[in-house]
Amino acid sequence: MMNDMTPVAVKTTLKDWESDQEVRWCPGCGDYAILKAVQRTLPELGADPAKTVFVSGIGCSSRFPYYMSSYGFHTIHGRAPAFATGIKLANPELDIWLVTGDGDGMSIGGNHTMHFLRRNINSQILLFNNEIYGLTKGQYSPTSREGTPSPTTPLGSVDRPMQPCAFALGAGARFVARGFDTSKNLPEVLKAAHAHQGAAFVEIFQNCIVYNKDRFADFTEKAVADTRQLWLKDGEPMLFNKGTQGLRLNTDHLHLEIVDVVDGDWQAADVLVHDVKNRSVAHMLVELPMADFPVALGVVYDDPKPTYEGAVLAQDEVAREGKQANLAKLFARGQTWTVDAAEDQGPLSNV
Amino acid sequence: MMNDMTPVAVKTTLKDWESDQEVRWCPGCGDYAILKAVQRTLPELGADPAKTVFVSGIGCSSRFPYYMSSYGFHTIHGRAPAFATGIKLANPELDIWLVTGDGDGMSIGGNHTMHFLRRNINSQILLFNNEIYGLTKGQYSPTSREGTPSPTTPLGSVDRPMQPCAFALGAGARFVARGFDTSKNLPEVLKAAHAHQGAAFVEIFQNCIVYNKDRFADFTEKAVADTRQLWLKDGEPMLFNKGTQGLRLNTDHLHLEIVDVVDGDWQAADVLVHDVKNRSVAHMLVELPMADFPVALGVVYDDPKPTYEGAVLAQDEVAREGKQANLAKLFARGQTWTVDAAEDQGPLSNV
Amino acid sequence: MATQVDAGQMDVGSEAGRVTDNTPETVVVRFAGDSGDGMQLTGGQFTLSTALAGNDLATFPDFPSEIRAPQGTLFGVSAFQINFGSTEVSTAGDQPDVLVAMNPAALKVNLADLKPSGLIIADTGEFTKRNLEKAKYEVNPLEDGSLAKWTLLAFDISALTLQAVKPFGLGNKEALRCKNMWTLGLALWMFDRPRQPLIDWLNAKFAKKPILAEANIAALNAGHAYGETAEIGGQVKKLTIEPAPQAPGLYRTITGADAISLGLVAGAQLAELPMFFGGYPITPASAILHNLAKMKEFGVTTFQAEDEIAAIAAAIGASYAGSLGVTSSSGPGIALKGEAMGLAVMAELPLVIINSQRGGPSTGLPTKTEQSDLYQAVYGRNGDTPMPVIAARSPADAFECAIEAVRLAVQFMTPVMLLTDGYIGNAAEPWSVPDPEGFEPFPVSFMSETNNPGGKVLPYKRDEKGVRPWIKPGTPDLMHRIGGIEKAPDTGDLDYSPPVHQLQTDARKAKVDGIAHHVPAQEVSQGTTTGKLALVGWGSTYGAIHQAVRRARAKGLDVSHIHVRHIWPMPANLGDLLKGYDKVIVPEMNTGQFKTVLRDQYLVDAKPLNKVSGQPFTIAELEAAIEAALA
Amino acid sequence: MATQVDAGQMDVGSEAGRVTDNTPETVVVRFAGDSGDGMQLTGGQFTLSTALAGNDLATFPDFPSEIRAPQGTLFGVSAFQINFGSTEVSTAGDQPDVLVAMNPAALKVNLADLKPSGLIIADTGEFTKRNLEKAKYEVNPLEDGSLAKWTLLAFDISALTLQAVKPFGLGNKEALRCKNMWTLGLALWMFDRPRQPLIDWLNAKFAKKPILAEANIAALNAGHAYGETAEIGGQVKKLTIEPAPQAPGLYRTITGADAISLGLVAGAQLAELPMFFGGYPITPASAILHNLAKMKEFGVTTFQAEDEIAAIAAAIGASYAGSLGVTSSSGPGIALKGEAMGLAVMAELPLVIINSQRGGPSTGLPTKTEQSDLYQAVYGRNGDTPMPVIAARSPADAFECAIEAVRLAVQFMTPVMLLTDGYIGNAAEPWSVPDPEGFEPFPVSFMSETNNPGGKVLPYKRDEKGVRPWIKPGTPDLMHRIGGIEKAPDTGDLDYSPPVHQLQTDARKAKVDGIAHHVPAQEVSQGTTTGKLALVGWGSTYGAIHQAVRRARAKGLDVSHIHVRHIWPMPANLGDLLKGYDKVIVPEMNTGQFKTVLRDQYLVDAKPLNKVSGQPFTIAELEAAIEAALA
Ligand SMILES: Cc1ncc(C[n+]2csc(CCOP(=O)(O)OP(=O)(O)O)c2C)c(N)n1
Ligand SMILES: Cc1ncc(C[n+]2csc(CCOP(=O)(O)OP(=O)(O)O)c2C)c(N)n1
Ligand code: SF4
Ligand code: SF4
Ligand SMILES: [Mg+2]
Ligand SMILES: [Mg+2]
Repeated sequence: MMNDMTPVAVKTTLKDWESDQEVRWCPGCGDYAILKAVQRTLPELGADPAKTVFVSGIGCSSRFPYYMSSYGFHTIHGRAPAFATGIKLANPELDIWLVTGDGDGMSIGGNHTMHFLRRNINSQILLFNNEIYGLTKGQYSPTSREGTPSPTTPLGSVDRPMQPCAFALGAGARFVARGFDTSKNLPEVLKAAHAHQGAAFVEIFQNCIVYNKDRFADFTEKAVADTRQLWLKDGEPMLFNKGTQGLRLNTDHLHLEIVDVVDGDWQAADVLVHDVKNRSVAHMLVELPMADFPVALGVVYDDPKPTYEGAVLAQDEVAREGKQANLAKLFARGQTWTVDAAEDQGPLSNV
Repeated sequence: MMNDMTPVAVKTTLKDWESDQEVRWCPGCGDYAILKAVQRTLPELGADPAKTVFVSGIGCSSRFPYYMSSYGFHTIHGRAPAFATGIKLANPELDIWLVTGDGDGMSIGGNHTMHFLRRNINSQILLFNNEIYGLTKGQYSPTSREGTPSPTTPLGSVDRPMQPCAFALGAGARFVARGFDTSKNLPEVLKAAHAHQGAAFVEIFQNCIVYNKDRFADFTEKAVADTRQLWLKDGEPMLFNKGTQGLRLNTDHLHLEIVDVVDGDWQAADVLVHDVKNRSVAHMLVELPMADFPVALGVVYDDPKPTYEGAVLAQDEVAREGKQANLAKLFARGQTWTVDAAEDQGPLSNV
Repeated sequence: MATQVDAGQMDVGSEAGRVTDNTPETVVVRFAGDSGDGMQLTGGQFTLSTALAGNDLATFPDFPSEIRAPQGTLFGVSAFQINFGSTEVSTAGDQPDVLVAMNPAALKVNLADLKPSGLIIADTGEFTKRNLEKAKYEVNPLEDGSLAKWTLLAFDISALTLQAVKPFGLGNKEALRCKNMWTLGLALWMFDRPRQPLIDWLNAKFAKKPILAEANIAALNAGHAYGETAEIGGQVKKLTIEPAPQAPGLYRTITGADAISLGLVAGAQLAELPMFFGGYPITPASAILHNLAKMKEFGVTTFQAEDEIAAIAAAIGASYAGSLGVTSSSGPGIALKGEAMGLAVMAELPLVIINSQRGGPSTGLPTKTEQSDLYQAVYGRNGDTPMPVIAARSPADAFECAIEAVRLAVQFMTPVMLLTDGYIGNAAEPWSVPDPEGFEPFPVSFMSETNNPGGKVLPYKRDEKGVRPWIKPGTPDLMHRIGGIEKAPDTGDLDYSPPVHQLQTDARKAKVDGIAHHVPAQEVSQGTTTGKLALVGWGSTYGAIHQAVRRARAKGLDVSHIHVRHIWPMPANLGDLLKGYDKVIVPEMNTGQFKTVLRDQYLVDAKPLNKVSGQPFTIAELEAAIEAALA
Repeated sequence: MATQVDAGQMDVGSEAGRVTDNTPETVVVRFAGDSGDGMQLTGGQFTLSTALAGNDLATFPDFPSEIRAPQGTLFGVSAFQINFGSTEVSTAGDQPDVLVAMNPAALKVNLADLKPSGLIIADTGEFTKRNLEKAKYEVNPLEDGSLAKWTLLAFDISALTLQAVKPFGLGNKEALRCKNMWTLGLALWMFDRPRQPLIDWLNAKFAKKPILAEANIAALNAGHAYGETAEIGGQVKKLTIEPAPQAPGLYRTITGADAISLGLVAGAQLAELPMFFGGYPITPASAILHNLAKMKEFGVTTFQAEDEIAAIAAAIGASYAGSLGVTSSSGPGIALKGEAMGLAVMAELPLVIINSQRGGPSTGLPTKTEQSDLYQAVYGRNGDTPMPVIAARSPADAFECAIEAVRLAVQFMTPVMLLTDGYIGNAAEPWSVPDPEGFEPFPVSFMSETNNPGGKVLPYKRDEKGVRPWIKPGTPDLMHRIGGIEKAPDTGDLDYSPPVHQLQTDARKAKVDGIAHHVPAQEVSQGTTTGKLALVGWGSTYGAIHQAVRRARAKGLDVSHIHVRHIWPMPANLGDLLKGYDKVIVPEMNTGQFKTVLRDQYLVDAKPLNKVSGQPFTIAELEAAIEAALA
């Protein structure tokens, strides 16, 4: 089948994925941890550096491809999904990783991200969300929380931030997941994204230590991990705080609420079992107010649909079936006539 | 309060809203009906033509402003929300109606639509969804259903269409409604949109009789109206088919399902009561598969939040408070020094 | 010393014919009616019949930007003009000899162009009170004597059509739709054209509704018969336009949009590449996307993107992945692509960008023609971002230009802009169907092994022409990274040190400048290589300049015609060539854009001759300019 | 006849000084270190002290595009150069007399520029094995004699700083942060500058952390004391640079980005308009947005849009609604704005577009300077879309240019492009603080009553200058519709008939061309109005050309300097002026863009002199070119 292009596993190590370029992020930037997580994950996927392409826009995060010893294309601001679309349609065998930032992918590039998700092109989209414009020195971004002071909002931003995962769902994404830079679970999330056939959207909270330092510390710090992180697992109850708390669905008002779990009896507490195919719950999970709830992490939604490139290529194949690429015939399509070489230039014959 | 700029009602008639320009849509186009509905609604709102601005992009639908005797700006393809943002910030007293199409607002202009909704700029966005590019002669659009044959998809389109209202919710819209061109309820929907303080997103199904004829006839036709249209009313049960059927929430799988209502006893049938503030149900309503369900029409979601222009202007005001617009002081900000007129050019004094 | 240049198969001294003369050399007919009257179709079919009759011809479709403007309005008038003759024809003609006016609005809008004493054929059935009002006529012009200086042939085509199709029992509306076939029948009679090809075409078109085929054929025959009968009297005679001398071979008619589509496919095949075409609909560029969407068997993948930026970005992505990336738009859409073009220049990836120019600025005149995007093409990018630009001069020429654009793009690893315009795109002319065997293939060879054994691969190592290798991702061992930031020579590693930027800027410029030596030398299309006056044109003004120069030379005036295909870089000999004329005039459908390039590059006193009305130059306008310059 | 033009307060014959001479006229110092070493801040504070000492000065900050590159790397080096003197200074200087190198990488990257026999001050504490490796030094250059041709002053600034700040008990990292103040202290001693302003500044800056203020002050004092003691020995003497002659008045230092912000605010106030600024961050344009975000009390609303297209669209929307719409970006972002500029031209709305140019193409060299967006500014739009273009030549000049841009925009109802560049934007120079009373206001009057009583309002009725009225939505009875489609004169109703498009295209062109008569005549900035050679510059090359011409004239060479602010349309007298010189050279930091405009418009044989290394011209490069041209 056209669509199933499971590549042969290749043996590599983390080292094989490191390019010879000096890494140019600020010391301490969360990007380093993500880079390592990716470089650690790829060997486990049996990925082939020659068949792997990292595509990015512009931003600190978008420097990513330079540091991978695969193929890489650092394009222009916000348009990486469109470049990736062309690459994938031209060669569906390539494994595409799209690296973008909250500015690159959600501000200038929001529309391409949306249509890329809607079309469902098999690939992994890693959105490094540091809630700030790093590369241009700290302006607020569409994901910055209300009140964020920045050079362009000296008195604090006033627009409501967008929620990348809610946006992705609204755009029709079939895979939505979340992680953060230093999380030990990040490789698992990346693997799930890779396993998903279609566009897999992964929001990675990332610490910009220069312009938005520790913005996510309130849930990423070790000390609060238990109470502030809810790691989702398909088929398992939504528990956190070492299993002493969970999320329950309030069916009257249709929202999620926190319940205490006594003696591990989550059924009694009516804790919801995570179903990665439940779209309604996915909506609720990604819209949970961060202040009042633990942050839902891991694979929020995973319900594959046919990919765009698969459909395009299948249609191309059908269209080509039995047809020959005969230029002479193509040129002569439609009504033609022949001028004979006879001396008097006539008569003409209609062919 | 800055934010509350309820204008004085002005007495007008439908005629007052007709411009002197010949209407240039194809005879029979659904746009005519929408034009009339708008021209009928504005007098009822007490709207003032001098304070009303119609802003549009490019497309058949975007010709709309020419036919209104208000102020109007026919801009460029896809960018109307950005123009509207500038207009509103420059003069928040203006009542902005944004007219766009499924190509203009969802394809090239998706990102601006998204950020406009996220920012929540008080205005009415009318998306004329004819599921086709009318003006450029019939290419498929991002809302065209899978398999749509068109000049650019001679064998049928293969990408999954986007759902404008789902997209709007994902973008953070606080008002989402639906109607269709020839519906007698359209003015009511427009009025609700106008009453909403913030960005009100209205998807209007519109018949492009030339390139996508009767695309919506399966639910807009009089004969099927009862069974195929579900008109939502806040606080009222979701009934259709003359009250003999309704929608119930399946709380196990969290989706909506159709139930029969016997003898009008909808409570017994567990029919859901529409709550325009329930976001989860809104998600479900706009994602209902058209084939299996009646089409949810009317106000789906309406839960206002502060507007962007209100917040910006409030912040501007605070920032200006007690400060004078003194150019001389502004020029001399920072460290300055004075060169004295003394003949020997020195000494200098640091001020 | 001046050398005589071959002016083609031109019969010097021929003049556009007159309708009153039974054997004119060329005749211009304009069909005009309501958008709903099917004038474009009528014109298209008349064109085919004319081509089959062996005449040379050129056409000019002119339609409103409204999809279907309300019936009877002035802005809803659609027209199709054809110039055909027994001699070489290269414009759609200045002024029609015959105007077919299907309603009052069509008459009003088109009358001013009609040649004095020309023939008007009008359908009295449409000159109703309501239609006259819509056309803003206070009195019926067919009756008030205001048409006296023309020959008027007015009769009730509507009624005659209804009568002809009565047997088929169509509804009134459907029956009236056959009016255009009735009119066409009359026209075929007038110019002695066979009806059979049309009858075949109608039978094919309405294969599923034979009743409609029959009705239309009946209308066609009725119109033809009307001409044969006495009813027209002595006003108009049957005219015979002899076949034009044509090289033997297979012919068809072709529009510019068709020609570009075929040229791209041919180019990709010659390069042995699959083609990826990323587009976003816009008038008048969409036709190319529509055409290619139907040519999948040639390894073509088309992609309707969410906007023009995505379209070019996807095309660049496809080129990066080893396809021939192509994108196409018109002015406003090309504007959006500028940033991405810069990336293609910087990354040095092949790409063909087609601009089907239309009237500007801004949304401007979407359905009218203009050449006002030349500045944008040559200069319209940030940074020092040189890019080859080619301009097609006619529908048939567009075919060759498309191949040339592909060739330059892949041989020089560069984006190439191909300029065409709404006039070329929509107009049709006879095309001698080429034999694909006759083309020189230019197969691309991707790098398959490292160019630096023992070291890292060097994706930016230039060859003697300054061109880097093309490496397909997926190729083992050649992994590397590219992007839009300045880079070191050879390795392509990020490097924005001062000497490197100087070196790379110079290298990019030298590569593109060097193309001047890899394109054909500039020829003089008509006239002599030195002399008193040269008209230097580009693009779709070709036909008008050609005829104007022909007429002027026939009068003994010392004027030559140079038509430039390679706008940037220009052929290496062009500067010297231009210096051989006392005067240089540059006729353009803009406010003087190509003249800027010429003056800058060659410091010749090129004088602009500009027209920006959304209409092509007439031959007469150019003749007048020549005479004034030589007076 | 040639007339002598005033060359300012120039002391003809003065030369850049030497560090060994105790009373040089000008001195160039470059501070270089790791991005984390605070070199920009050090340079900025040294600049202030220098300004307070009454010297004229110019600066050139040069920093990496990485936010905070890893410590010690070559690409992480940040530098700040200042040229100051007792005479007029107009460039940051060709070659530093003094190079302060805070680590090995800083030495490596900057050494080549240092003047022969110049002074190196190096911090031995940072010349560790690891740092040497990172800088790709195999041996320590401080020790291998490779610096012999310079004067080397190497000592352990790190240790000396640690020692100085020890009493404050800071951590090692924080303590080392005071190194730059130590160095500054030494520099202040060297050039005999007062420390007090700096001490005040430190106290203010660290008001909330007095311990840091004290530590930094201690470091500053220690560096100063180090100079006073015998430790430096005879290698370097304290230098005194006399104050430069300056007109009396109030002064401050200003960067181009500051100046443009102030100029825009002043322009809006003079026009009596609120300002709406729509921007999207991009280097080096963002600074203007940042500045204006803090000036709300001047009726400024700033809007960080989702992208550049939205930024300009919102600005046009605001102009439509009666504000002064302004937008700003750099090349790649300006590329995205092209389509919307076309709409502003078509709709005839005022708008100011600022391009802070950087190195291109594509992402190019975001933090380096270049003048390569002139083509884009003048020609980079589809259609015939004329738009005025103005270029600032220095930070202080940028202030006036911004006002001029506002004036033209509102008085001619047109978008106006203002070109600046990274060099002007970041560099600082002394600025004579203007008195706002001294400006001529140009208040805008919106139309408040119909211009066509009894009929419909005529929003496109032109006045004698070809300008239409500005009508604010919200005004009773003046409702009308505007847009990007071609329109009838006066009414603005849709109309794309041929004569109307010709008329409107001509009218738009005539309006913009006519601006040539409403801008000051072109002056010769130095030299004579006729002669052997003119250097014609624009933008930030001003200083270098000025000094080169000054030196050449001092040598008796017949060369003049013309600097063009109004790039499009150019001043009405410029063509004639240029014809008065035998030779014209156009130095530009691009591959020859302005020369195209000059050659096209005036047919003068303007020769390009180009540099595209991301670095400004040196005076010496231009001097050499002048000598070659006159040899
Ligand atoms: C067309 C264009 N506009 C603006 C920029 C400047 N720019 C570069 S990156 C960036 C935003 C970066 O933010 P984000 O995507 O969040 O990435 P981060 O640096 O935070 O990783 C901007 C505005 C650009 N390079 N090109
Ligand atoms: C930059 C740009 N790209 C493309 C176009 C061509 N164009 C005009 S309208 C349109 C789409 C119209 O579709 P839609 O928004 O659905 O409006 P409709 O005509 O269906 O009402 C397109 C592609 C344009 N005018 N400008
Ligand atoms: S600016 Fe922020 S995101 Fe960018 S490299 Fe530095 S720490 Fe990372
Ligand atoms: S093309 Fe379709 S949408 Fe456009 S005017 Fe005609 S019917 Fe309406
Ligand atoms: Mg970010
Ligand atoms: Mg549509």
